[in-house]
Amino acid sequence: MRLRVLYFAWLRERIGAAQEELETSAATLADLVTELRGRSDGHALAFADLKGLRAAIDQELVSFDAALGDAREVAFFPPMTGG
Amino acid sequence: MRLRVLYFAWLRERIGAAQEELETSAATLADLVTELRGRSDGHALAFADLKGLRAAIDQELVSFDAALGDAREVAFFPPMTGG
Amino acid sequence: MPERRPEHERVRVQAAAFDPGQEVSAFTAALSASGAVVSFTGLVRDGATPLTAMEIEHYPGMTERAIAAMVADAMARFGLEDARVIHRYGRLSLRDPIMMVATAARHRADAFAAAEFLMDYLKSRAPFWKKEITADGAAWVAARDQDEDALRRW
Amino acid sequence: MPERRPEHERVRVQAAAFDPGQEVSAFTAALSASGAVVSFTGLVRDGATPLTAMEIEHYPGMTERAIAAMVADAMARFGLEDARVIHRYGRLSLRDPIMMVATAARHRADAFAAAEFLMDYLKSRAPFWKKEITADGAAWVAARDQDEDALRRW
Repeated sequence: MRLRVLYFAWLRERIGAAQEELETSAATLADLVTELRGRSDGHALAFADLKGLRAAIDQELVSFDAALGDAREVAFFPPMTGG
Repeated sequence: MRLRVLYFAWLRERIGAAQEELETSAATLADLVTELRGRSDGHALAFADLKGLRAAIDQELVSFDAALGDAREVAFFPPMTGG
Repeated sequence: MPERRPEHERVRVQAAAFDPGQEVSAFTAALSASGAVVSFTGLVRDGATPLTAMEIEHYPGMTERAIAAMVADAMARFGLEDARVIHRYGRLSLRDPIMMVATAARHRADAFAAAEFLMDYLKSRAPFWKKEITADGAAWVAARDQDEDALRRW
Repeated sequence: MPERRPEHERVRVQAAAFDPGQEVSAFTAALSASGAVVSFTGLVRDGATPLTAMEIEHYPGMTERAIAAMVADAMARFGLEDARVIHRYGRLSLRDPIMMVATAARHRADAFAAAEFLMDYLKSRAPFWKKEITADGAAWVAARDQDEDALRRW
């Protein structure tokens, strides 16, 4: 499955990219994270602790056990600080 | 004691005057009300039931058992509906 | 915190119309330490019967004193940088702004709480009386028990 | 109640500055059935260290969707006549308005509750991230536990 992965805030800075296009067969978001950790030291560091992270599939906030299904866009970011 | 008495809203309409100057020896607001009831049928009607009324002495909200002391201005009115 | 504005400049009781948006702009522009500004505007609206006009009677002198005391209380209680209360009296038309409250604090919880506190006190403790004029005649607005009850939360 | 404004006109996510007072005026002028309008404005303010600037990053597309969903939820839950959310992104200066919320309802309790509901959700569920730039460098603002806790009351 072809996927666009987006990173925001300090996650983006740590990984050194705002987005990546990749091919994956991951079934869940947690599986995808395991794959992403292997891509670089920056990725490994960024995804070291999921407790401080949030994720969205196709622009909807989800938990890390969510199935990827036919997702086209996945995003990872720290807790939001809007308002 | 010389006193200015003010009336507001439906109390003013029922009494037919916005203010009166009067001489009184009433010790408390309740005593003053008893005197005022005797002034006219309109007064008697206006002061028939104190439960729905509020009062102020020298522009401070008080209860009907308040002493008049050296008050110069007393006001009677229905519950406020500002805001 | 900058030097505080004198209490009397925070309260305006007037017959003239005002623009709540303009007031919010002026209020906000004068702030220096706040992160949160809350405003409340009360508008004349129809009740069960379509409204022709609203007449608001007040107790000149006591009104300003009572509101200034509420504002001083809110400033201290919620650590506000500034607050503003404007309240009209006289004859108003449908949709006219009747009054407004603005509050400014570092954090939103204090700004919201202070605005609600001021509204609750203005409703039941500021000497204003509203009269609704409709095609059926004129009637004084009755105080609502829930407005009196609202004071108990503070 | 008049015909309702489409959801997307109620939400603006923009780099451009805006004037909260002007927005309150426009919002209020378009109402027909409300007696209560509440506005909240968030301003850039200094933290422990004096601020040089604030940078706000957002997730284009998801931001608008997430806020539109919150607004629709607030409209239904509190029976609002109208609501408005404006939120900036990009580089902001000290005292700039960051965002605002406006709500309109027949009674004040609903207008206040809806504004607080929207603020609580915007803080923790709209994809914005703030970075503070000071003389010491740049640092991402950390989410506060109390902002997450605030959602539990709804």
